[in-house]
Parts: sequence; structure tokens; C-alpha cells
Amino acid sequence: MIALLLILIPVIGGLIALFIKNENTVKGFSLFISLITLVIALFGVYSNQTSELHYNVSWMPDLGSRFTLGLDGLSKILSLLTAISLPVIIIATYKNTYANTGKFFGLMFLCQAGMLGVFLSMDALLFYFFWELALIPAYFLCSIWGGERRIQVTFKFFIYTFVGSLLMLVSILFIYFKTADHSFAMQSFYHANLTASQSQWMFWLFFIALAIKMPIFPFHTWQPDTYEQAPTAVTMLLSGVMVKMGVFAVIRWLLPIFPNASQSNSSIIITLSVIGMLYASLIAIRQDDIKRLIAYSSIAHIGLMCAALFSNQQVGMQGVLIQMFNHGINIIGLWIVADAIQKQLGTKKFSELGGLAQKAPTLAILFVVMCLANVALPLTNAFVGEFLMFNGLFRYNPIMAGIAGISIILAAVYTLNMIQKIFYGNTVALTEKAYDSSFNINVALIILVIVVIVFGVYPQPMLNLTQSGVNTLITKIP
Amino acid sequence: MNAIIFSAGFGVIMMFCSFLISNKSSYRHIAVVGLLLLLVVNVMETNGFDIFHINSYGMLSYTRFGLFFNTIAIGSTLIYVLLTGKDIERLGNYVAEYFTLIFFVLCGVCILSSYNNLLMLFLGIEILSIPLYILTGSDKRNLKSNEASLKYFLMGAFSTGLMLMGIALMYGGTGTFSLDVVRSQTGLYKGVSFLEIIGLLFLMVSMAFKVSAAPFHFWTPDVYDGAPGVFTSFMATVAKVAAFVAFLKLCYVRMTATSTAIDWQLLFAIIIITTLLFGNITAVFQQSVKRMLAYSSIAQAGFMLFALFSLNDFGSKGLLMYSAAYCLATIGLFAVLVKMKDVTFEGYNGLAKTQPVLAATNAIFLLSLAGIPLTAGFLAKYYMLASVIATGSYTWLVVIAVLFAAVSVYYYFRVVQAMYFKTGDPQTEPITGSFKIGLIALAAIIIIIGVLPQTLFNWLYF
Amino acid sequence: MPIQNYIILAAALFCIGVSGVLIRRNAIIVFMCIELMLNSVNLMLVAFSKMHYALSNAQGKGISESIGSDAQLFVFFIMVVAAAEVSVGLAIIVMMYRNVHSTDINFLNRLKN
Amino acid sequence: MMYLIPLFPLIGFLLNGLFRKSLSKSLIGIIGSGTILASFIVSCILFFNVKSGGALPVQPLFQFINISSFKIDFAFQVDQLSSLFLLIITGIGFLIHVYSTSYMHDEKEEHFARYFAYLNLFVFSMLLLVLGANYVIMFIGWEGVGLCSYLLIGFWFKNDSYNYAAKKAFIMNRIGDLGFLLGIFWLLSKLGTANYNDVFANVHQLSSTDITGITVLLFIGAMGKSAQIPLYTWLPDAMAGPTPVSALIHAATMVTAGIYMVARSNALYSLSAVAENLIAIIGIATALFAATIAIKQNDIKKVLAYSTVSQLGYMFLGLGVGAYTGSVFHVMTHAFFKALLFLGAGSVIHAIHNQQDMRYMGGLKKYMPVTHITFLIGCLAISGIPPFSGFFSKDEILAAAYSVNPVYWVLGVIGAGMTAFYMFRLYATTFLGEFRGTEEQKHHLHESPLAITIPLFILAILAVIGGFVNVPEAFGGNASLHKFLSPVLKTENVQGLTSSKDYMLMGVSGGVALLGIIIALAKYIKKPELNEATGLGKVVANKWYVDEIYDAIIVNPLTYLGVFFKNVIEKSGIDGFVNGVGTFIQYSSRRLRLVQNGRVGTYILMMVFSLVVLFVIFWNQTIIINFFQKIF
Amino acid sequence: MTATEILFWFLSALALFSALMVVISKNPVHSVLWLIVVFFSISGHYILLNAQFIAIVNLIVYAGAIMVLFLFVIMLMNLNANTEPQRNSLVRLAGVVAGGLLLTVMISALRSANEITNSKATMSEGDIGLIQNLGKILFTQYVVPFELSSVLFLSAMVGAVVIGKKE
Repeated sequence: MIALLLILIPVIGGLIALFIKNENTVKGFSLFISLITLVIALFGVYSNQTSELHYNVSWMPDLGSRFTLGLDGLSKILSLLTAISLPVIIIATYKNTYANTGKFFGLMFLCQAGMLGVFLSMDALLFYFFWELALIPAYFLCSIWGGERRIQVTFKFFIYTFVGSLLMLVSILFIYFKTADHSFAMQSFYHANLTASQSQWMFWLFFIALAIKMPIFPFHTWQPDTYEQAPTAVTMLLSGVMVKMGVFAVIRWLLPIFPNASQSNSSIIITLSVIGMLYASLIAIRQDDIKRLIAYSSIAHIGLMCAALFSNQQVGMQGVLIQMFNHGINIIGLWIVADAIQKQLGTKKFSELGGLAQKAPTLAILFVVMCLANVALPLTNAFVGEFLMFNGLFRYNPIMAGIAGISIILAAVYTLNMIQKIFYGNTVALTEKAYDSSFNINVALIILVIVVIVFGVYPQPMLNLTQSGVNTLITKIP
Repeated sequence: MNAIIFSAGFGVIMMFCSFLISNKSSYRHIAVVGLLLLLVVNVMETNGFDIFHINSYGMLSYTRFGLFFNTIAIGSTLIYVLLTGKDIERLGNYVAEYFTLIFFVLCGVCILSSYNNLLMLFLGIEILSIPLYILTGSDKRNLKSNEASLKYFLMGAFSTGLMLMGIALMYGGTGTFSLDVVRSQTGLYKGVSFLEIIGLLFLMVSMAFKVSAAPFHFWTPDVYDGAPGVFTSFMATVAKVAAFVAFLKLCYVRMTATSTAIDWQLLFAIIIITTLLFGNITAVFQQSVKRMLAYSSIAQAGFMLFALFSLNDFGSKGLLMYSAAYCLATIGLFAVLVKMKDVTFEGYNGLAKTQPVLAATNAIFLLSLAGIPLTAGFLAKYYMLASVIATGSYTWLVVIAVLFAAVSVYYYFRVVQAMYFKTGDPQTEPITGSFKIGLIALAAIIIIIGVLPQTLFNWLYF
Repeated sequence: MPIQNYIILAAALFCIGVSGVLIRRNAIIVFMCIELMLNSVNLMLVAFSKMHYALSNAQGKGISESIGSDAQLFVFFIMVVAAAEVSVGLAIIVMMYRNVHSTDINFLNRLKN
Repeated sequence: MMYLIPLFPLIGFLLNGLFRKSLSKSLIGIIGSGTILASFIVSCILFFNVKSGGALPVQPLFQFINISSFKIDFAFQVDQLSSLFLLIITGIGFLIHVYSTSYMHDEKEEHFARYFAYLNLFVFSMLLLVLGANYVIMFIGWEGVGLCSYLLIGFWFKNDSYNYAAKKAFIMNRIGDLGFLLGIFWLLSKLGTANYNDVFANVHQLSSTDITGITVLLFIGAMGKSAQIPLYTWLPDAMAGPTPVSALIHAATMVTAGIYMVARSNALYSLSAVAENLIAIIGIATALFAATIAIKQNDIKKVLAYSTVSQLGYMFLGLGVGAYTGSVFHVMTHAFFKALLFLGAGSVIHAIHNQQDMRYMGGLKKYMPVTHITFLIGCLAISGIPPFSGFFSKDEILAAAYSVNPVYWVLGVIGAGMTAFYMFRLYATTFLGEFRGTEEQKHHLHESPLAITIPLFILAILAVIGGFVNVPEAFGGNASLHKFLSPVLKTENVQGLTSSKDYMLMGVSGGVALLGIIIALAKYIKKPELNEATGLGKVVANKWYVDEIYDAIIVNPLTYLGVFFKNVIEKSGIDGFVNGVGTFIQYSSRRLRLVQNGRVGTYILMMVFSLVVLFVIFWNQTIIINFFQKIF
Repeated sequence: MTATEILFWFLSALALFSALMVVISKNPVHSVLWLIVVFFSISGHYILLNAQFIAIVNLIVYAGAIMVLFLFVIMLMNLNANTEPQRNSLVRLAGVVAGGLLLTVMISALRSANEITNSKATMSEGDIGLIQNLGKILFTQYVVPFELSSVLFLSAMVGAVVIGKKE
């Protein structure tokens, strides 16, 4: 029931919000709905009763698909992330005004519902449905409320991911016909009867979709543009949660369905991921745009997650699971600051900024904490994840881990560059009249900072949450 | 039989109406009543009430599939008349005649869904086509309409020639026109007849022409573009899927067992790929939404051809699904299109601001055509892809198809972009509230089918 | 008479018709060529009808009424349809002639690309 | 009780950090210094506990990372080694805090509080590093001090060059940290634990490759943190921070972390000859290299900074040759005199209003007597003049070096001479001769307030007597530090020197140091070096152009690579390809639609041709299918 | 060679020749006339095949009614050799090549059809082509298509009215 509610409430809330005209009502209502979702997600996290956590009704018997939702360790942590992120986003962007506020928030909720559905669904076809469903509202959100080049950029994003997901659909269908009982249920998929060459082909079809979503190195070009052009609230949702869909799907579907193929292809994928990490980091160093920098930094981080996943080490997987959460939190924090700066000063170019720390000390401090989390400093949440992931990668191949580790250094370079160019130094003409961040932004950031620190110091609850999931996963993989 | 006779009969009634009743809009109402009646009698027949009990000597055979398809076709026509009936009235003085012809087309559709003899196939195709030639040319002053009509007629007649050649050769090989006569019946015609295979090839080409499969699709864009929008809507949907159903039956009965050595799948694969290629790629650069939809109908045909390629349960179910999804969405799109004063993409700019209901429903129709989940179009595509994958070979064909599906998203979403993300001042004919309600209902049907396809299939297999 | 002779004759007439459609530009002549194609099909059907009649005779199963005659009836229907088609076709050609004073099939060329 | 030690500074950090706008300066100073004092007191108690009862049991706080393949607790461990370091850190840290209350008094309250918050955090991180019972906790502190150094070096964030220095420190440290991290991974993957006790108990399970790999990787971490070649360049730049911070970094915290780590892991290092040699070579090379640079520096803090690098080189030499106690001893004495020197320098800088270039000093002896005296003591101590503390610790290292390889010893002695030389060059230029600054500066010259001079006094005393805790037995001492540390540093390279040889070695090094002092005094009292250096001197003054070389071979190529990736690969390559697909489809759409030329004849012609082609394909399909099967 | 055979070859040659003339003739009126010749020769074939009903219908419907309609339209439009638009030679060549290829392919495919190698179309025996027999079948087995063809005619009629009537 909890699982169903988690999806139902954003859907209903979103549909209602679509038709509310008054701006303040919409905002209040949205905050309320998102908080309810958060409460339910927290209930889900702390509940252990299978009957509450699972929901299973007949849906398309003719197609062998059932409406199966379930909260296990894996989906718990991600639904928590999804549920946390929306209230934070709403708080942080509370003062932003949009044309058609109701539509904006309504679509945000639908997008959230889609993402929750992806995380919760235990049926391949349902999973695919939600996968697409999360995309459509995002497309509209970016295209209607985005920046100047929004139409082309978002369209590219949409088509790109759509191509991937269609290929994934082909793969899902193919596996469906190879399952013993002709069913889309997760367990049937896990035991699908594929020959080596079939699983090889289907693996790649499946993987490309996820690689585009994550994104992995050569498939990433949609990302910086989209993040740059999308309205920041949407960017937060996209980068904080939606890219996790790809990583999540690797864990939930790809690895258990194709254990052999993923192992035999792991070297290629890990190499790509590691190349991507360094590549994205190096590009990030040369960025002059806050949003693009964060986007590239995200590519680098996701690359590490992907590499750790395919290293087939329990440590690495565990790391990925908690890092999905942590990365979501951290990057949302970064976007909040980027948005605050852009909203206030109208620019996101480093070259036009400087010395903001004198004018906006609170923002500076909070931003620095988020940045430190971004570079995975110990006692911030990202450290634990990256520690475990690198550990996994190291067990897979020490040299690869060493090369990938360079990105830690590069991450420090570009993150500190960013801090320095925005906040340090003397004020320039633009920042002369700047003022400190508003209350709502501080609240949102402080919430995030608390999460960052708490889970940085005491990550064990998250590890406990995900441990069982990883253990069952590991047994699937030879 | 009910549907055939009633549709023919209503055609005649409409014909008489033209000089008995002078009020234009009453034609529409009579037509709606007729279609409702048609729907009812067809559903009755589906449930086993045949009013007429005519012995067709094996010329026609009624299957659940065919009757269900009739329901879809008649239902689509009903929705079509409800949504676009008013626009037909704007077209000229022969409103009743147009409805007559539409009923005659429906008669052809019903024949095609239940034919069991090549003669009936031939007659059905002709009864379907000849009214369409006329409807295409119905805008007599418009040179585009003239041109379209001439092209359609000449090429249609040519393809009829090819079809007849095919039928003749098939007859030469088997000695019968009946589809069901078992080949080994007479002892002399065991195994494969070469003549029949050649005949089937001819027949296949002419049917490919009718369903506008490449490389026999060339008439489609010109005719759909040139014909008055209201009739394009009709012929691109009901008439086309009827040809598909006829084609499917032909393939099922004749092409499945021709030989073990001879495989029709390769030819179909080639036709599918060319169809997808021409349809999708050419649609990308179109400037007019109407012409884009014409090309998109070719592209959609490429997907429907999968049913003929794989010839399994998924395929035939899927073809029904596809007909429903495709007809409904296209009818909806054209219903809005004929209200637009400018049918280029620019003409749609900013529609979401001035006509939010039109834009929203249009977006849903486009999503359905593009095959986005939770619309009927997704399930339709799903069945088609599944049918091919179920055959176990030619999976690469599916991959190619989905790549083209992604291309199709490009041009469908250009309309969405124009409506939602661009600013402009779109000019439309006056929009009535009932029209909007109709559109919303149509969109709702599409979504309901997409979310709960079981409603459709429970109906089919109750 | 061997059936091949008829097949080849009919095929030849058919292909002449096809060539005519491709070569001529006058819509009426093109249409006539299509009629030629239909006639070649008729000829073939009648020849086949007699062939099957003979074959079923030779098999000694007794002469069934419909063997062979169905093809001749089909020819009859083809003629019927052809007549209907001609009326519509000529109406369309006349309509076009009224508008543009030409029966050239390439004269109207607005719908393309 | 252990957890109290880091808890106090953490509380201080939180109080000062959160309420930085509402607290008064004096309260801030009290909170800042008081928390460290509290820690110091606790440390003392623990120290005496350890001294009397041996190492305290490991005290786990909570599970940090507990997964099935390994388990890492957030646990503290106080044994002989860490208790010693605790004393140094909290003790010297406290003095520096006190000193800072006066030194930083000119800052605005908000920044003043921020400063103390950072300082407390710094101490907190360092305490974590030292207290941790496993490598992961050590790594947390390890990165933590890196962060704090970043924050403190860039404390005056308005100045961009300071920011660059801060960034450089952090990044250089990160390079080392990567090595450290990989070392930990190696350990974890082989042993499944990072607890010191478990690791050291199970070293025999590791192959020699493993040990070498782990130790070298860990040492890379130490290189970064303790500023060894090639990762030392951040330390001199770190002078950008306020002077007490430099003192803290150089004396009590941060740079000694590397020494602590290697000493802590002596059980591992002693098993790997490769690693030991590497450490020794790097150490002595750094010692000499930094000393050469120090000779030509004009910035008072830079000289001290390079001297630190050089001294750290000595400590690593000691570690490399197995004189773990010697190194730890040198850490301790170095903490005393380097803190003293930095604070003294700070006092000077404070007095002449942030002038750091010693060419504009001179003759301060008479204006600042306390500073002068204490500074002189510091100089003597660092130069290794008996009986100051530096003498004993340095000689212990050199003696051990001699026993391993006399070359190390020779080089070490040369380095000691250079140390003495540049320190007294500094001393002479700064305190002797005539004042060369502006009149206004001269007018304001005065002795620093008590908050500054008292710490100087205390440190001076320590610098004098600090050496006596470990007077070798040859001198009649009882080497009490040795004894104290022996439970931890079990694998020490026991010296096989006779006492006469010991005397000889000490004599030589002491003599060389004295020689250096004399030359320096003789050269610089009368005519201090005021002009820009030329020739080789210029190269040395410019630090052998190491920064420039790094820029040229590492930084610039990477930046260019970034630009290349950004502008070429990303734009034209990957994005170009993606967009190219779109463009290609558009292009083919434009071409393909021309087939639709609007002529019925063409359409029918194409239909007929396609019909023929389909016929042909149909009859030859077996051939076609076979062909494709062969290709794929 | 029997008389039937001689007649067959003669009629075949006539049919082919006049068919070619239909295509070649410049003047549309000549084309129509040649087409009538084709129909007559085909009717001759029908008679040879003892399909009298079809032969008569062919003459009446095609040669009689349809071709007159064609002729009428051509006369109405006053088309003659001069008004006939000409295609360029390349297109003509392509048309001829396409037709020839189709013929080649068809014949080569049909020649390999072994099931009819020894079959013959009987020339004079069998009375299936008589009106009596055909009529019986037409009004029993073929009554449904027969009735439905009325729909075809109706739609053709309506169509002719819709399109042809002047507004």
C-alpha cells in the first residue's frame, strides 16, 4: 500500500496542481503534497512488513504484465531520495516565479511520480512505462520554462533518451519471450533462458538505454546542454534523481538479467566510464559556466558509479547504492546555489563573478560545504560512497582504480576553481550590490547540509538499508 | 452480413436524402444515426444475431476478428463524422452524396474484413476505392484536388490491373478463387503451384499499393495532401486499415504454407524497411502538417506491416490494436487540422495559448502516434514489435524499426513544439464546445486503451 | 492449344499495356492502356478456365458445374467493374479538362516532394 | 575519555562557527583557546595513563562502515605514539591559539571567529588523524587537515594569490591522498581490515609485493602531506595564510602527519626494503634540495617554510633508515623550535605591519628583545647546536643514517650545515644590523604584547630543553623516549654504533653547523644580501623553477587537454557526431523527398521496377540470405 | 495445322499488333480504334475457347459501350495528334525497358512452372461458357457479389454526378 501511495499521491497532487491558477496556492499546495510524499517514503523506509511494502494487482494479463510495486532496500533509498528532493527543490525555488505555476508544479509531480514508479516497479513492462513517463513531463518542463535554446536542446535530450529506451524495449521484449512463464515479472526475467550470444546482444541494447540516461562517456552530450537550458528546479530533479534511474536500472535489471554478459563486457564499460570521468573532469576544469561545470562534474561522478557497478564487487555496489542518494543530495545543493546566483545576478559565468563571499557569507559557507561534499571530503556523505566505490574498482583492477582516482584530484581542481572564482577575490561591478541568500534558499541548503553531514559521519543506517539488496544481487552474479 | 447490407442500404438512403431533405446539417444527423445503427447491428452480429441469413456460398466468412474490426472501423467513422461532420458541410453542395460515398466505403470495408474469395476481395477493394477517387476530387475548383484525384485514379486503376493479373495467375495455379479450398483437394494440385506464387507476388504488390507500403506508396503523399482534409482523414484511416486487414487475411491463408523452401519474410522485411525509410525520413523535412501526416501514415503502415511479416497471434491482435490506435489518433489530428487556416507547422505556433484544449488533445494524439507509453499507440507498436520478436528471427528488423520510430518522434514533436513552445497567432475556424468535448473524449479513449488495454481485449474474447 | 501460348499472349498484351501507361502522357490513352491490361487478364482467365475444365475432365471425376465457369464469371465481374471505373475515370478526366484544358497527366504538378 | 580530546575542538569549532556574528572577540578567543587547553589537559592525563599503564584499549565510538566484506569502526586508540603526538598537537596548538588572539586582533569579529573556528577544526582533524584506530579514520583526519589548511591559507580570501596558494595546497595534498587511499584499498582488499592492530598482527599474510605496494602508496600520501619531493611546492606557498597558521601547519599539525603515519606503520615499512630506501632517498633529497632554496629566499616566512621542508626530509631520512624514534623525536623538537620560529617571525611581521621581506628589516634586536632572544634560541635549536633540542634529535637520525649508509650521513651533514647557514642568514638579516624599513615602520616598532611573547617564552624553553627527553645513553641519558615508544615502534633499526663513533659523528655534524653559523654571520651582519640574485643564485631564488616546470609539464598540458576536449572532441567530435546524425537525417530527407517528383509516370515506373526487383529477389532469396549469413 | 490453330495465330498476331498500335499511335482517335481491334481479336479468342457469353459481353460492353464513351470524350475534348503531349525519349525508353523487363521476368518465371507444362486449354469442347450454365451459377453461388456490384455502380453513378455536374 505504501508503494502504491508513493506513486498515487504525486500523480493526484500533480493533476490537481495542473488546474490551480493562483500562484501562492499552488506553491503551498505543492509543498504540502511533497511533504506528504516524504512522510510516506519515510514510513516506507522504516517499515518492514512485506504486505505494506508490496503492491500487486493484475494489469495486463494478456501481455503477461502485472502492476507490481515493491519497496526493497534498493528502492527504499531511491524513493527516499526522490521524496526528499522535491520538497527541497520547492523550498529552494519558492520565490521563483513561473508563467503558469500550476502547470509547472503539476508536471514536476508527474515527473516525480514517474521516477518513483521506475524505482518501485518490479515488472519489466511497468518499469518501461514509468521510464518513459518520467521523461515526458521533463521534456515539457524543460521546453516550456527553459532558457533561450531550450527547444532544440531539450528535443535532443528527448530524442536521445527515447532512442535508448526504445532499444531497451526491444531487449525487454526479447527477454520476455525467453522467460519460462512468459511474464514480465522481475523474478521471471532474472531466470530468463538466453543463449550466450543472445544475452550479449540484448545486454548491449539494454545497456545503451541506461548509458544514455546515466550518461556514460560517449553518450553524454545531451546532458550539459539540457542542464544549462532547463529551469533550475527541473535541472535539480533531472540531475538529482533522474540520472539515478540509469544507475538504478543497471542494478535492478541489467546485472541480474545478464550476469555473464555484464561480466564479459565489464572491461569495456569500465574503460569507457573511466575515460569519461577524466574527460568530463578535464572539461569541467575549463568551463566558464557554473551550470555546465556542475553538469560535467555530474558526468564524472556517474562514471565512477558505473565503473564500480561493473566491477562486480560487493563493496562497489554498496558504494553505488548509497552514492546514488548522496550524489542526488549534493548536486541539488550545488544547483540551488547556482540558481540563487543566476537569479540574483543574472549570470552564470565565472568571469563575471567574484568576491561574493563578502556580500553573501551564508551562501558562501553553505556552498562550500556542498562543494566539499562534491569532492567527497571525509565526513561528508559522498566520501563513504566514493570510498566504497573506489574500493570495489580497486579490487577489480588496481590500475584502473588508480587512473580513475585522478578524477578525485581533478574534482578538487574544478570545484575549488569554482568556489574561488565565484566567492573569493575582490568584488566586481556585478557583485558589488549583491546581497545574501534569501531565507528559503538557506533553509533548503541547511537541510541538505544536515543530510550531508549526518550521513557523512554516520552512514551505517544507509548501508544497513541497502545491504540485503546487494547481497541478493551478488548471489546472482557468478 | 448485417454491416454490409446496412451500410449499403444507408448509402442508398443518404442518396435519397439529397433530394428529399434540403437542410444540410440534417444529413449529418442522419448519418450519425445510421452509423450508430450500423454499430449496433454489427455488435449484434458479433454476438450471434445475424438478421439476414444469406447464404454466400463461401464467398464471405465471418470471424470474430473481422467483426471486431468492423466495429473499430464503424466506430472510427462515427467519431470521424461527429468531429468533422460540420467541415464536410463546408465543402460544397453535395453533402448527402459525400455521406453516401462514405457509407459505400464502409460497405467495402466490411466486405474486406470478411471476404473469403478473391472475387470478393476484388469487389471489396473496388467498392472501397471508387468512392475514394471521387471524394479525393470532390473539391472540384481546387486544382490540387483535381490533380490528386487524377493521380489516385490512374495509379489505383493500374494497381487494379496488377491485382487482377495476380488473381488470374493464382486461379491458373489452383483452379479456384476461394481462399479456403485446400490445395491438395483435387490431387492434381499438390504442393506448391508456381503460378500461384507469381500471382501472389502480383497481388502482394497491388495490396502493398493499397496500404501504401514503399516502394508502392508514391500516390499517398500527393493524394493525401491534395484531397480535402476531411476526406484525407477518412481515407488515411478507415480505408487504409481495411486494406491492411484484407492483406493480412490473404497472407494468413495463402502465404503461410506456400512452401518450406520459399519464404515471404524476406520480401516483407525489405518492404518494411523501405516503407519505414521513405515514410519517416521524408516526413522529417515537410513544412506542411498535412503532408507530414501523409508521410507519417506511410511510416505507420511500415509498423502495421509487421503483422503481415510475422503472421502470428500477436500480429493479428496487434493489427486490431494498431487500427484502433492509429485511426483514432489520426482522425483527431485531422479534425483539428481542418479547423486550422494554415496547415503548415508555423500555423500551429502558439496554439496552446489560444486553444489549450485543442493543443492538449492534439499532443495526446501525437504522443499516441509516436508510441509513447500509456497511450494506445504504444501498445499498438508493442504488439507489432512483439510479433516479430516472437517469430524468433529477424530481431534486427525490430531494432531498425525502433530507430525509425525515434525519427518519427522528431516530426511528431515538431507539432508539439509549435503548439507549446513557440509563440504565434494561430488562426482557426470557430471552435464549438461540443467539438472540444469530442476531442477530449477521443483523447480519453486513447489513454484508456493505453492504460487498460484489457477493456479492448476482454471485449474481443468475452 | 497449349496453355503456355495463352499465357505468353496475355503476358505480352499486359506488358504492352504497362509500357503504354509508362510511355503515354495523355490521361485518356493511359487509361486505355490500363483497359488493355484488364483485357489481357480476361483472356488469361478464360484460357485458364478452359484448362481447368479440361484437367478436371481428364481426372474423370465427372464434370462439376463450377469448375472453369467461375473464371468466366470473374471476367464478367471484371468487365462490370471496368465499366464503373471508366465512368468515374472519364468524369475525373473531364473535370480536369474543364479546369485546365488539358489531359496531360503531367500538366498538374503541384503536389510533389 | 579519548573522545573528549577531539570533542573539545569540535565544540569550539561549532560555537565559533555558528555564532560567529554574535560573539565578542574576547569570548571567541576564550572559546577557541580554552577548548584546546581542555584537550591538552585531557591529553596530559591520557599521556600519564599511557606512561604508567601502557597503551589504552581501543575505544570504538560507532560503526562507520560495516559491510560484509569489511568493517570499519569509528574507533580511537591512544598508545605511546599517539599520546605523544596528542601532547604536541594540543600543547603547541594551544600556544598558537593564545598567540592568535593577539595576532589576529585586527580582524573583524566575524572573521576573527571564522579564524578560530578554522583553527579549532584544524586541531580537531589532526586529533582525529592521530587518534584513529584504523587507516580510514586516519584518512578522515588526513583529508580534514588538508581542508583546514585550504581554508586557513585562503583565509584572506580577497587576495587571489592567497586563494591560489590555498588551492594549490589542497590539490597537492589530494594527489598524495590518492596514493594513501589506494594504499588503504590494497590493505582492505588483502586483509579485509584497516585496524592498526589487526593489520600489524597479520602482516605475515601479505606477500612482499603487497607490502611494497602498500607502503609505497601510503608513502605517496605522506609525500603530499609532509611536503616531500615532488609534492612539496605547496608548503612554501602556504605562507599566504596568517602566520600562526603557518606555525600550526609546520609545527604541530599537518606536515607531521606523514611522519606519524609512517611511524605508525613501521611494522609494514620495516618489511619492505624498497620502500625504506625510497623514503630515505626522497627524504635526504628533499632535505638538501629545500635547503638550497632556503638559502636564497628573502621572504622571512619562505625561508622558514623551506627549512621545514628540509627538516621534514630529515625526518623521512630517519624513517627510511629505521630510526623511527629518532624521527618522532625530531618531530617533537621540530615542533617546538619551528613553532617558536614562526611565531617569532609573526611577531616581527606584526611589528612592522605585515612586511615579510627581510631585506626591509634588520636591527630589530633592540626594538624587540624578547622576540630576538627566543628567535635566536630557535635558530640555534634548528641548526643543531648542542645542547639545544635540535641537536639531539637530528643527530639521532644522522647516526642511524650512518649505520645504514654513510652516504646518507654525509649528505645529511651537508644539509645540517646549510640549515645553520640559512637560519643565521635569516637571523642576521632580520635582527642584526640597521633597520632598513620605512621611517613610519620604524616609528611603530615595538615589542609584541604578552599574548604573543608568553607563547614565545614557553616555546623557547621547550626548544632548549626538549632535547633532553631522549638523550642517548652514550651521553649518559637514558633514552627515555626510546623506552617509552618501544612498545609501538617495535621494529626499530637498532643502532650498532659504538659510543666513540657516536661522539665523532656528533662532533662532525655539530662542527659543520657551527661553521655554517659563522659563515652566515660573517657574511650577513654587515652587508645583508639586498640585491636580486643572479646566475645560479637566481635559479635557486626562484626555487629551481620547479613550479614553472610543473606548470609546463603537468598543469599546462592538462589545461590544454581540457581545452582540446572541450572545444574539439566535445563540440566537433561527440556532439558533432550526435548532431551529425540529425543533420544527416535532415539531409537525406531533403534528398529523398525529391523522389516524390509529382509525376504519375515516374511513380508507376518505379512501381514496375520495384515489382521486377522484388521478383528477382524473391527467386534468389536463398542466395541473398546465405550471403548475409556469411557476412554476419 | 488445323483451322483453329491458324485462327489462333492470326488472332494473336492481330491482337499484339493492334495493341502495339494503340500505344504507338499519335492520334488518340486512332488509338481508340486500334483498341477496338484488340477487343475484337480477343473476342475471337473467346469464341475459339467456346466462351460465347464472354465474347458477346466483351463486344457489347467493351467495344460497344466503353470504347464509344472513350471516343466520345476524345471528340468532346477535340484531342488529335497535334494536341498529344510527347514524353521525352528517355522516359519512353524507360517505359519500354520496364515493360520488357516485366515481360521477361514473368515469362521466365512462368516457364518454370512445371505443373502446367502439359496442360491445354480445350478449344471447342465443353459448354461452360454458355449463357445458360453461367447464368445458373451467377444467380446461385455468385448472387452475393452480383448484388454487391450494384453498390459499385451506385457509387460510380453518384461519383459521376458529383464530379461531372457543373455547379
